[in-house]
Amino acid sequence: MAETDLNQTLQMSFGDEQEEMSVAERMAAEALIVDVDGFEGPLDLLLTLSRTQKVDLRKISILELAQQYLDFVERAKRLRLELAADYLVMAAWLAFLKSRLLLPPDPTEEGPSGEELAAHLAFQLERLQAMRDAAAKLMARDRLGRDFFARGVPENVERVRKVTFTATLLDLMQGYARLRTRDEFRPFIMDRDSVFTMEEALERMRGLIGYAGAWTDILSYLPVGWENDPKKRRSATAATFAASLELAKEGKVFIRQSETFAPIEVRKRDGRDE
Amino acid sequence: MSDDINASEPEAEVVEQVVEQEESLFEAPPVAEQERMCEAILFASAEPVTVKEMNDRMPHGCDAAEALVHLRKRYEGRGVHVVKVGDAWAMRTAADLGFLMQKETVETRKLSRAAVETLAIIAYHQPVTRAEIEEIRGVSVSRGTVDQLLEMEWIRFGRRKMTPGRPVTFVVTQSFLDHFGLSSPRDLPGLKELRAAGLLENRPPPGTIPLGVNSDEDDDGMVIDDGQSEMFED
Amino acid sequence: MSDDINASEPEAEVVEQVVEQEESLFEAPPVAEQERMCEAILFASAEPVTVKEMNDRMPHGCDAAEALVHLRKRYEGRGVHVVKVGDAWAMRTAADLGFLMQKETVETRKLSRAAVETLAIIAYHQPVTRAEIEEIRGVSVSRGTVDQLLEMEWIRFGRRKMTPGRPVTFVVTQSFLDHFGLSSPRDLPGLKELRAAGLLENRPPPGTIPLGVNSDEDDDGMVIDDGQSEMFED
Repeated sequence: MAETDLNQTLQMSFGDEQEEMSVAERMAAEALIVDVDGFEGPLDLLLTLSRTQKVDLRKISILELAQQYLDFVERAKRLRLELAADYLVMAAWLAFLKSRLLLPPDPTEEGPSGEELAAHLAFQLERLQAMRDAAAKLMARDRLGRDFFARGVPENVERVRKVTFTATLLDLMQGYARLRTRDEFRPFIMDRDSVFTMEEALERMRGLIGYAGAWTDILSYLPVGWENDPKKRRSATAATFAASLELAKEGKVFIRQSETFAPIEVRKRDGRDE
Repeated sequence: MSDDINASEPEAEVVEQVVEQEESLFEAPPVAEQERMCEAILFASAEPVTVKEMNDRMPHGCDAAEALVHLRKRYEGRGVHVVKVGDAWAMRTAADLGFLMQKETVETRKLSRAAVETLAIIAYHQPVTRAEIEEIRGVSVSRGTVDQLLEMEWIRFGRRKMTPGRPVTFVVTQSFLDHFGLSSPRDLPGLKELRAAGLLENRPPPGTIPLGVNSDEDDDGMVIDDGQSEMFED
Repeated sequence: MSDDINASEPEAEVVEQVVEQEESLFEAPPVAEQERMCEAILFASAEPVTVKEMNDRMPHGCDAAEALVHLRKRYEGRGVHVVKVGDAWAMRTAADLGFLMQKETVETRKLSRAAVETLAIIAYHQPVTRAEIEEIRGVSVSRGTVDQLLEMEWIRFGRRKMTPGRPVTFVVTQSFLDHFGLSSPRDLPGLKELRAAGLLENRPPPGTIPLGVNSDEDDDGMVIDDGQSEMFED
């Protein structure tokens, strides 16, 4: 612990007060006036303080310990030592614990008793000490690279990657078929599924156009079931448009569009147009 | 220490042989030969090697686990030992001969007290959350401390705790076991005594105790210690 | 196991003791112990170690040279050997176990389109020259593709064609037939069957010859073997 180095600096600023103390007092003070940064938090400080009681951690007097801690904090305050908030929180809590331990239990009061709280604190101290001892035992073990050693020239395991290629008879047949057609082989039916041809559109429109005495959006000629799927809708729209042009060319219909992107409309050409 | 191997061997062998009869045209090499193979594999590697990896590298039908039993015995009392490191095996020089080795080894960064304590807490309480570590140490754990241990590959993230917030846990690694010459976390010094004394329990504090840790997190993590006991029970 | 050592121990010890009385306050460790030391040093050293270096590192009165004789004998026939490297000594894995230092991973990949097409042409038209393959595919055939198929042992060189330049031909192999489950190249489905299977049922691009008719092959200027044309007449 970094107690010693900071002791001196602390003591210099501590001057006057020390002069008033007896030697014994001063010794005690020196033991406690330490660099707060040297502690790993309030629990660590409590553990250090508990050592002065020189008893089994299970038999420690929490009351006495609380008083020691409070004295320490008091002293640090006199030294105008900046204490971290958690040290002060612990001080407040210990003051509360002290009062609980000293006063007869108030039956109306909720929450754990002073004894329970003290027991838990004792447990925490014991556990922290146990972990420190365990850490020390761990670090004292024979260690790799210090006491025992691994192979000095490890041999690398060479990774041999073997790639095997494979193909199926179907791959072979498809490959050959592709060559014989000079075109990418694609299943036929899938392709035609969402294609609406102009011939089909023409046939459909010829049947319906007789009823189109008024201007009608060509989109109303899309076959049933082709309006929703975007692929089908595109194909049917294109085919219907092409069929409309064809009908216009044949002189069967008039076709118009009021502006760009406006609906394209057709109307039957009839007697009144002659 | 090798009970776990012996225990599972008989069945393993039966399975192996059945598979073999179907799959392999060649008989597995004799056990003495398998032992040589394990010896060469372990000898050549600075890192521990798992039984599975050995089996993968050895010819079909070999049983590295069995060969290891023989190999280990052969190296008993020698200048080099066959040691178990977690699920894996390694060859290491005998610790009593450390004085012979040139101390040219790179001086490892000295671990801070905080790092050493954090490491011990993780080893003994694993899987453990950051909040639990803080509860035990009574002080918040700095990022740097955990990062250093992660970087040294002595700890790694374990599975998340099934508590509110699902906090991550830390566990020790194979490198940790290797470094400290432990064949399993169960071999940690004093583990049994600590457990018997109840010092590895996560005892919830009566009411709220302000031990420098954000207590809300504590409540989450604290309740459970199944994971920890699981880890060490066999 | 340690008989060889014990045998030579008594004399060694006598010699040792004489030297010692003059030079050392401590007795040299027994030979068996010296052997352990050599073992550990050789195992852990990154470089081969000379006898002098070993003696310098071992306690006073040790004789590394003698210990090495025993150590070397101990490792005879093992998976690891003690070998002399120049003036120095080292431990090495046995040469016959070198295969263990490799980890083979087998990856299966699909044959490239170019390779499949080339293979298909060879299978359907064999024996076929490279020029003919290129004619059918409409692109030049890379050396790599043919080499790959040769290496896979799916094709081999056939007899030379009795045409100007006497070009080599390619034919498929028995391995090819085995892989594709064919008893002869004639088992390959003909064009009619391909069409029946829906594989050729594509709209013919404008200007191409109708499919499934083998007249186009003749038009191509292909030199067609009897065997091959037979294949498509059914």
